[in-house]
Amino acid sequence: MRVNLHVKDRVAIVGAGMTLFRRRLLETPRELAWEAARQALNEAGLTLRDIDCIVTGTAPDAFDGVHFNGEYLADGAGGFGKPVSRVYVGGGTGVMVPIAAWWHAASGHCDTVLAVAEEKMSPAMPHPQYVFAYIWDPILERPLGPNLIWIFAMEMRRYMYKCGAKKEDIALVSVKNKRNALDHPAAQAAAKITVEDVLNSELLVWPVNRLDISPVSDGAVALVIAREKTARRITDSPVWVEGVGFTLDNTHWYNRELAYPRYVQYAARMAYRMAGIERPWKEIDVAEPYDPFDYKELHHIEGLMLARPCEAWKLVKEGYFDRDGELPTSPSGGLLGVGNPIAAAGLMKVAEIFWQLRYEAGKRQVKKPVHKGVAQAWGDLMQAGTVIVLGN
Amino acid sequence: MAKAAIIGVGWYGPRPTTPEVSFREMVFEAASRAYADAGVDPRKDVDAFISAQEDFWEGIAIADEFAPEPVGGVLRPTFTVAGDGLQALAHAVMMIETGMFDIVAVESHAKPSDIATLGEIYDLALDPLHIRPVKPANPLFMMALDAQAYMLRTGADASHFALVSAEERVRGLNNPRASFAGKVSIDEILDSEPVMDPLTRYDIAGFADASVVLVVARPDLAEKYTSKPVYIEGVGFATETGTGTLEWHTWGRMPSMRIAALRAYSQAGIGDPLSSTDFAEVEDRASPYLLMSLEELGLAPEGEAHKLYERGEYEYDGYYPVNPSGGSLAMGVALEATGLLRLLEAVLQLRGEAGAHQLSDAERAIVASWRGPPTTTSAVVVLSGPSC
Amino acid sequence: MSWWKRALPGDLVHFPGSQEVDHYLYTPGLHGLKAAELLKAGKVPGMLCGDQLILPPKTFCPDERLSEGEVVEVEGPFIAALVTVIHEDFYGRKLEEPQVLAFITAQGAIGGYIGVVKASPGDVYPGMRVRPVFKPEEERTGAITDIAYWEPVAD
Amino acid sequence: MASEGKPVNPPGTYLKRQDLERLPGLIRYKPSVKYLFAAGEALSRFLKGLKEGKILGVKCPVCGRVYVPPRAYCEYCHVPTSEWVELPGTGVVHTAVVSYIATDRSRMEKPEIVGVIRLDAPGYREDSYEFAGLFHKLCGVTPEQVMDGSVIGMKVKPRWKPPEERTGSITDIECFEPVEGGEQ
Repeated sequence: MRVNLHVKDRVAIVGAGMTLFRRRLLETPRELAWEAARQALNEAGLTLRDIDCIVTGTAPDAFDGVHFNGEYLADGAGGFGKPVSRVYVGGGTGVMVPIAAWWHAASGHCDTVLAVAEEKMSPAMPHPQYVFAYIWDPILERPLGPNLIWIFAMEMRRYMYKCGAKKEDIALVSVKNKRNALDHPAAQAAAKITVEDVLNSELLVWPVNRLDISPVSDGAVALVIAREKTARRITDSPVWVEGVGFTLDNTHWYNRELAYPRYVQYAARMAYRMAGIERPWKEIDVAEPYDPFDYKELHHIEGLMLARPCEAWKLVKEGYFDRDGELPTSPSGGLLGVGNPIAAAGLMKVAEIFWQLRYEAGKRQVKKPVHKGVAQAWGDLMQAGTVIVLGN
Repeated sequence: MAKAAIIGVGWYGPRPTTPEVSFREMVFEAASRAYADAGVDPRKDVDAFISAQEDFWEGIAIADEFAPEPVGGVLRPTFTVAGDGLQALAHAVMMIETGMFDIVAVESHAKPSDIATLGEIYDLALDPLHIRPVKPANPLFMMALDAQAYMLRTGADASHFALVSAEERVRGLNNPRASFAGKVSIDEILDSEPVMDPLTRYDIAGFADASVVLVVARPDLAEKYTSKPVYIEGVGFATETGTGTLEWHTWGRMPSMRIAALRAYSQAGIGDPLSSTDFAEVEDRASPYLLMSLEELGLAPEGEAHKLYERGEYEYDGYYPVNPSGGSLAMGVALEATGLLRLLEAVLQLRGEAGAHQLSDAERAIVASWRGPPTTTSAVVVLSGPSC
Repeated sequence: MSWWKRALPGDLVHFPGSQEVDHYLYTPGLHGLKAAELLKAGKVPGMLCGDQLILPPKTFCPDERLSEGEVVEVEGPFIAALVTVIHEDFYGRKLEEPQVLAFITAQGAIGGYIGVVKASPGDVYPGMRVRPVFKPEEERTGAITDIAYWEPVAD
Repeated sequence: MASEGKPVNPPGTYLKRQDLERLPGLIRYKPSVKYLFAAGEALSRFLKGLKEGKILGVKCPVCGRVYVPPRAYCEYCHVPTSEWVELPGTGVVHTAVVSYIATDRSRMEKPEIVGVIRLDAPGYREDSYEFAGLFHKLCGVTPEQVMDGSVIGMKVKPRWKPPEERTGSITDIECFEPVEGGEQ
């Protein structure tokens, strides 16, 4: 990858807002976008008049049950007579949204950008799992009657085999994240649980039990992003977008090794290079790796090069990734604890790093001083990696 | 100062049906041609890849899963814009302007022939609370309401729409990519069965399968790759309001196109588009939108487009040719690839490669697209050719 | 593009697929809950953003603060500002009976309702006055479909 | 209290399942979203091969990779693929899991074992990361073998449906089953 480090303009996040994450919300998808957008604007002390462009994210459309879902949400995200576009890379969308917002601003096309991610999974009946059947290849995979969880389970099984991790080692991630979420005011699945609770919860697809998985959620998150000069006018504590990276691997996930997410590593390398980070395991102070499943956090910690391949599960045991640990991961509570409205969940992670770097996370604030943080999301058929590095 | 340059184009189709290829194979063919045209190796030279597509068009939830392989974007920065291809192009321009990307590939494709319930998918685009439950008998009704509002505002009548439809469909006979072209008279159109008053089936474009791939580069690198770069001087896009508030749309107008055009013109340093550009490819998935586009783009004075059109000002050899390709009425609507198909036509004109419908004077052009009912998003690009 | 292409008749497969769920349940949203009370009472809901009446209510106003609107009853008069007669469906099949579909607004309002007007296609024109005809009270659910149709009002 | 922390009072109105069903103004909608996907040249030939009891792959002329399932192009070299090859069908299990739930998340009466099979591809330039392979069901192995890990690396072969029942679908292979005496 050729990456020119001389980016024209520095870009910062100056405000964030979000709705509750819940299994079923009364609000329509566009109302969710509206509530999050309004919160972010209020936090930044701005109105729509101050916003030049809007980037939205949501995926897949069959959850909300609306074709052209981006168009449907546009007005909720403040898109009245403005440049609005929607980007998506499946579950990676949440972090792709601020990445696209970054180039809206860094290119000089827009001074301020409202970045909004929304997902409403609950309209799909009788169960949102239905929709996940359609992420599979229509000719080669759907005839086998797959369930979304199969794919994760297969990856987790491979990780366990390659790395020697056991179910109880991996369950520790769920315990940690659900505990962290107890301090998150928007959290849906916060809980004080034990490894035994995870192992004794309903067995879905061995090795995956119900408490290994994040819940089905509705919700929206929004950020306000601005170019340097404007950002400094808006706030004394802008949080800089220092690096962005994104990568898509091939569609044929069963033609490659599943134990290591090279697509996350490629995306991370791109983002670190732009941010001038050479030793992420030392330079990153706080991380929000994508955790729709507990083993996924480990997988992604390794992909982000915050731990060596096959070592993340050992470090979890030592409390290395706890909120008061060496390198806190998912201090928000992550998808496992806060909830997983697909696109919005990824943006929630970016919002968490923003709040952490502003020391505004309240009880969730990590113990150590923080200068640089990374948020990451992942999606599609185990192929998308999106990474953003922030600094204060 | 150009913002970016198009150094290669490739396409497959457009045709009403393409059973011989999967959508992936179609994209691969278009991509291969584009990379050959630009003289680049996608695996080494291209820094990022953008695909423009929508889940329900593709039949796949999170359809971007299938984006990387055929376009050469495996294990590279690749992502999807849910919008018309011109919006994806706008992202490419912005990415290049950050200074972080030198070459970006833009892809969009459409396979409406794979969709068994296209009409019902259009139903799904209608607001689920206020419009869909009313059960409009044709989900494209927005086109008829816009047409009527345009008539009420300007005094145009159905014969003006018929004139546009006849003109475009005849013009397409010179374009090998125009499957819906043919000789048809205004009277035939006016006498034909109405679909939704005041529109007949001649006034509404058909659907086509197509794939278009562009290779976009930093402007100062363009001449390293090609002797015929086409420069992007300005690009704008805008949304009027969401489809969740379609009822708030200003009927008979396309405010999003005006906003998009003003952004693109200001970047290109254009005051009067009529005197600073030579031709335009504009939105026409229903004939009234061509007239509306002319006004929103500043190519016709307020309320006058139909009169100027009648006078022949926008004919192939008129004062300012509009849609020399025959437009979507002749080529078909290729879902999110529609804007790129029209951009392709403009690029070929600017490079002097348009063949039988080559304009004699084609140095600077405007391309405008709209995503179609019930959306209110438009994108506008200002291009200049190698000789400009 | 591959050298082995040949496409003999019968060689090419078309594979059926779908992207359906059993059904969707769309929640009415914040404004919808309030609008539902009006609809059930046989009244047409609208939204006040400051002094401006906006149809239909959509919770938030198109203003710079994205402020919350107030759901109110709209008494009319209602005007079918734009009217089309639909003769064919999306697939070009002729409808058994043409459908009169209109954009219906109220005096002084921004926006309006998309609604079916029960009238003979020859008798409709843009700008005609219409009024809502509600379903019988016991059949109403608080949804927009509580308005069974709109009908012309003699001038 | 220094600060409660952000976000402050996140909005949202939670509904219980039974309250959802009773909401005034609720809209119920049954979508109709159907397709007829053109499989294209490469997959059409692959599906035809399945009907004949063959697993076909296609080779990249540049890097030598064998693609199963086949594609018309090499995704790493971005060139058209050239030569078709028939694979023996045997392979080893790359990963496997035991599913107790169906597509719609309802519980299955009998658990199903599915996994990834890394296929033997003679002449294939082996790579530790990429390989010819299929996603499919496994039979003749127990959930315990999946759980204790002994299934990974197990040598397997396709169990074909009888020729008259094949339709040119991935399900023409019923499942992959262990090769006799071929464990590890």
